[in-house]
Amino acid sequence: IRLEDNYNVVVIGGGPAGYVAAIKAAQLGARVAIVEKGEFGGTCLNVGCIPTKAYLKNAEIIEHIREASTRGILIDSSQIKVDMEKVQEYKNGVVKKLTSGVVALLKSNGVDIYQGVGKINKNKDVVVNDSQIIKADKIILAGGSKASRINIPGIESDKVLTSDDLLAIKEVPETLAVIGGGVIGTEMGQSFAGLGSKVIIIEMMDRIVPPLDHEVSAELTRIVKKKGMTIITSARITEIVDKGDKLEIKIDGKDSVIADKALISIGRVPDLEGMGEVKFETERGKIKVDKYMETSVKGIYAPGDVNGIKMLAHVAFRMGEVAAENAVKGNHRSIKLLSAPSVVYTSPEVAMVGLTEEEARAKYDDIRIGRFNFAANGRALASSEAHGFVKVIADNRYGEVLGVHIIGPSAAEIITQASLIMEMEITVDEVIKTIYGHPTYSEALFEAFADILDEAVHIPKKKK
Amino acid sequence: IRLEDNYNVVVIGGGPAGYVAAIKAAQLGARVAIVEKGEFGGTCLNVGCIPTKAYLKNAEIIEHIREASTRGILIDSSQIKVDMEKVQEYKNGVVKKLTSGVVALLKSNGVDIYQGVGKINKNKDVVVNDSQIIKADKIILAGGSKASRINIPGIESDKVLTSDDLLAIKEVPETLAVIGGGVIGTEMGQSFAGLGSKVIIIEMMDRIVPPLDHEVSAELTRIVKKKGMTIITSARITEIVDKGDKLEIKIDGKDSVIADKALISIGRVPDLEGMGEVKFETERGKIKVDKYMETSVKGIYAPGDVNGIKMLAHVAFRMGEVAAENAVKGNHRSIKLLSAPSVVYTSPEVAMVGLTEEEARAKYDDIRIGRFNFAANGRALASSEAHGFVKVIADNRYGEVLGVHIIGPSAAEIITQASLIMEMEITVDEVIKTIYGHPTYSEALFEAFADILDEAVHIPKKKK
Amino acid sequence: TGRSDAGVRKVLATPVARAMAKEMGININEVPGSGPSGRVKKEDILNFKSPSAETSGRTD
Ligand SMILES: Cc1cc2nc3c(=O)[nH]c(=O)nc-3n(C[C@H](O)[C@H](O)[C@H](O)COP(=O)(O)OP(=O)(O)OC[C@H]3O[C@@H](n4cnc5c(N)ncnc54)[C@H](O)[C@@H]3O)c2cc1C
Ligand SMILES: Cc1cc2nc3c(=O)[nH]c(=O)nc-3n(C[C@H](O)[C@H](O)[C@H](O)COP(=O)(O)OP(=O)(O)OC[C@H]3O[C@@H](n4cnc5c(N)ncnc54)[C@H](O)[C@@H]3O)c2cc1C
Repeated sequence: IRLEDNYNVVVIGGGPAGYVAAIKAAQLGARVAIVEKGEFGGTCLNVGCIPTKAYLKNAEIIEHIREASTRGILIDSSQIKVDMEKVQEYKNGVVKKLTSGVVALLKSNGVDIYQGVGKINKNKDVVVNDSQIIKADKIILAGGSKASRINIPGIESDKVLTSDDLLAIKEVPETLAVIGGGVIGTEMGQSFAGLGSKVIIIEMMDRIVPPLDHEVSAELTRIVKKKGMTIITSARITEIVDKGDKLEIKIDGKDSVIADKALISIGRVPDLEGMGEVKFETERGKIKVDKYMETSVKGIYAPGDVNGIKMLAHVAFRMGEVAAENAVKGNHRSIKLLSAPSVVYTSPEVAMVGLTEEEARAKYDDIRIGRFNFAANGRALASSEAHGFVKVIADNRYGEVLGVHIIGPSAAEIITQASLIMEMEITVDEVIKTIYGHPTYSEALFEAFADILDEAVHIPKKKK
Repeated sequence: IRLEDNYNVVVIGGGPAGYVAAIKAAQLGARVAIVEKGEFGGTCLNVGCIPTKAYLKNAEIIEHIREASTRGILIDSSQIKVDMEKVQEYKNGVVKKLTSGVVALLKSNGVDIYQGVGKINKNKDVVVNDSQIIKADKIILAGGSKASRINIPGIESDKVLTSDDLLAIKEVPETLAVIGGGVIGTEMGQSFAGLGSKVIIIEMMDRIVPPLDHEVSAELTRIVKKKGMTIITSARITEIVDKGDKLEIKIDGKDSVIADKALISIGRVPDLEGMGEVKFETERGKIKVDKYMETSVKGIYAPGDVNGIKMLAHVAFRMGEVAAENAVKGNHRSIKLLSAPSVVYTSPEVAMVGLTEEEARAKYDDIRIGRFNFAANGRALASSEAHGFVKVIADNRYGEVLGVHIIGPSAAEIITQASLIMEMEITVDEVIKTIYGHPTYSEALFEAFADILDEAVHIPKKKK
Repeated sequence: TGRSDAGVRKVLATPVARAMAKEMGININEVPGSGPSGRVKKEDILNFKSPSAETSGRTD
């Protein structure tokens, strides 16, 4: 083992949390190194956010093609064929562009790159591939997460895939069972349904994507079913039997599901390999951090999926930024996650920020709800996307916005505006001072805000 | 002529300005009537915003189909046929839904509806179809606008169409000349290019959509040309010759353009029929109004296209609202148009709010510009839409946002957020406290803001 | 019972208004706000500033 170099900050892990932390620390003047054992960009760029969105876009395009004739666009033969090799190739091209972009950003900011497994030793140095030692004033451990497996008999079958595996598949399975109807399961289910699979989602809870507002989850279920996916809720899987050509998935008290492949999407667990010889306080496998992103070991920070607080890329971005600022300039900046949205990139998209109605009712005694349906939105109608709604929850006392829930066209984009409104503490009456362009999907947000004050023009007068 | 009834407010014109004014006045407790000579919803719903967006969506879908193979989606025969009757039918269905929605909204708010031409007489009553008189405490004249014709020899040929005519056409012209490359001309040009026409835009100025920021107009030109449209700028048309089967459009000092049809899209003029016997101060055919939307004649307000200030539907909405509030409660609310965006619904979309770079440089001595290219945006790459950019202009002294310019995916939606930021006077440093969902197109806005402060993570470090 | 911190209550103001007030040496608490819920806006700062600035700047 040889001593390689000294740094102000060494980052372990080159995913969203890690690469942002490294760049931010460098921008603040620190000497920085980053260690990555796989591909830069982490889960998100390589086998997460980006590849799934490329697949979902394909599903969306196929849907457009199938529905085009209702709009007068006739295609000689609508026998759409999917060339999965080509789909892969396109997706890989996008991933490559972005990951090499990350490497270029790191280099342009003067960050030293170490390729290999990084582990922290007893002296709080970072050891790369058990062979190089790099010394650091501060360490940022951003090891991220990996798919979790559960203890179902038969789960070891090679027909049971993680999202990583499914994203590498070269053939569209005829039937795909999705075990776990969370965000990842629902998104992957929909993309493969679009690509031609018959998809069955099996969810333990009583509804898909359980953290969503009840109404939104119900609407999503309705739409997804209408598109031909099967959803089985409140389902406890007892055994998976590999029958050679097919899988039989046995469910307690319900009919078995027969499928060619199964996706296991029941959650993700932190990758703790980087911990090495250091003992951190953890909680159910997640590294505990304070609001500065510092672990129980002074001088070591742990932003991103590794702390399990909210496993999202944009949360990892912000945590990485906060960790870097505190590592370089001393603990001063707290993480604030109020404005962090959650998005499901189904078609229609689903997005939320803040509290659900149930949560808001529990916390505030006087809330008001504004709502607008995309069925009355001009752009949605013109675009054959007139389904779903916007729901805004506000505190009646101060007009504070508590939560925004959207299912419908452009939800992922509109929610960023809701995040801004909440982060800036803009009240309901102030939002509607803005002039929203016409026709936009975003007008539905405007109308939902106006509805809270009973001032919406495009909602029929309510009977008192 | 018989006296029909007495009202607090009578509105002439049922377009965006008029129907919103009527509903708002009713919401404020007034007794309201509205007079419409054509279809409710006005230009916008019947022959403007909505039908054009339905057509543009078709063009977008066709583009997706044509490019699908690059993503691995193979279509047996990509011989796309457009059934223009069916296209019409779909569009008309959307229009019908929205216009009957407007009528339902008016009724639900208790607004009395008069169908016919409304004119103001000397006593400041409204006369409908020269036969019914309705008395009003206040009148809101929202007659809107119609396409203008210019004095070019030959323009009276029936092959020269207004946007109204072109939207009713049952056959896609092989070649379409677009006279006037403003917003309407460029949008209609692109939709017909998508539907299969060869399109030639002829613009008098040195660039298309001249009010846009220079850079944006240049990028739009580049993309539009790449898609196969021809653009002729700095072109003065001297004569249009109807040759029986074709039109020859003669241009001063340039080659003639030969086309099957021509769209004349050189601007719109107020429809002043409702003025009747009352004399308003006007300026070049536009009714002059003060900031309360009141005309030179006390008690008569004129919101929307009829005053020619900014001929956009969302501006008409707000003007209608302001006029109604002032008519009912006395002049107290001023119109504020700072946050009103302008959008071109091409593909990619173009949107702006506030000042262009040139205007900002003229007004402020220390501005900063932030920029982010969609080529580095994950969602744009995953969606094959990685073109265009976001440009933010801010005053360096206070961090005030002066203008936002976007060309790229979802620009129309993202700009509503920029409008909110400007309306709420949120400074650059505050915007970037918000956590933007990943992956979203809106992240490009976030990065452009961060770029102003040299804090963008996803932009390579700049050489000093 | 009256609130003891009433005097130091943070005034509602837009970020631009705050930045301007700070630079111009204006006590933002004294500026009447024209925005919703009395929020102080840029325009209010400019209106507040200009009368005194004009009188002090003028010599005739
Ligand atoms: C299928 C799927 C879809 C998703 N879609 C979205 C989405 O649309 N939006 C969203 O916000 N989030 C999404 N996520 C979640 C998102 O990917 C994660 O929240 C995000 O990647 C977390 O970033 P991170 O940097 O903490 O960890 P990771 O991205 O997991 O990165 C950790 C990196 O550290 C490296 N590493 C780990 N240990 C070591 C070590 N000891 N030495 C060296 N290197 C090490 C790993 O190789 C990896 O590159 C998705 C996830 C999945 C699985
Ligand atoms: C092709 C095209 C595309 C457009 N796209 C967009 C867009 O995407 N976004 C956007 O913001 N704007 C767009 N516009 C502009 C938008 O349509 C107008 O700004 C908007 O319609 C103005 O509303 P208004 O109520 O003032 O007038 P209008 O919509 O013109 O409505 C006026 C109404 O008054 C009626 N009327 C007039 N005189 C009388 C009378 N004497 N008695 C009774 N009734 C009368 C008319 O029949 C009409 O229904 C577009 C315009 C065109 C032509």
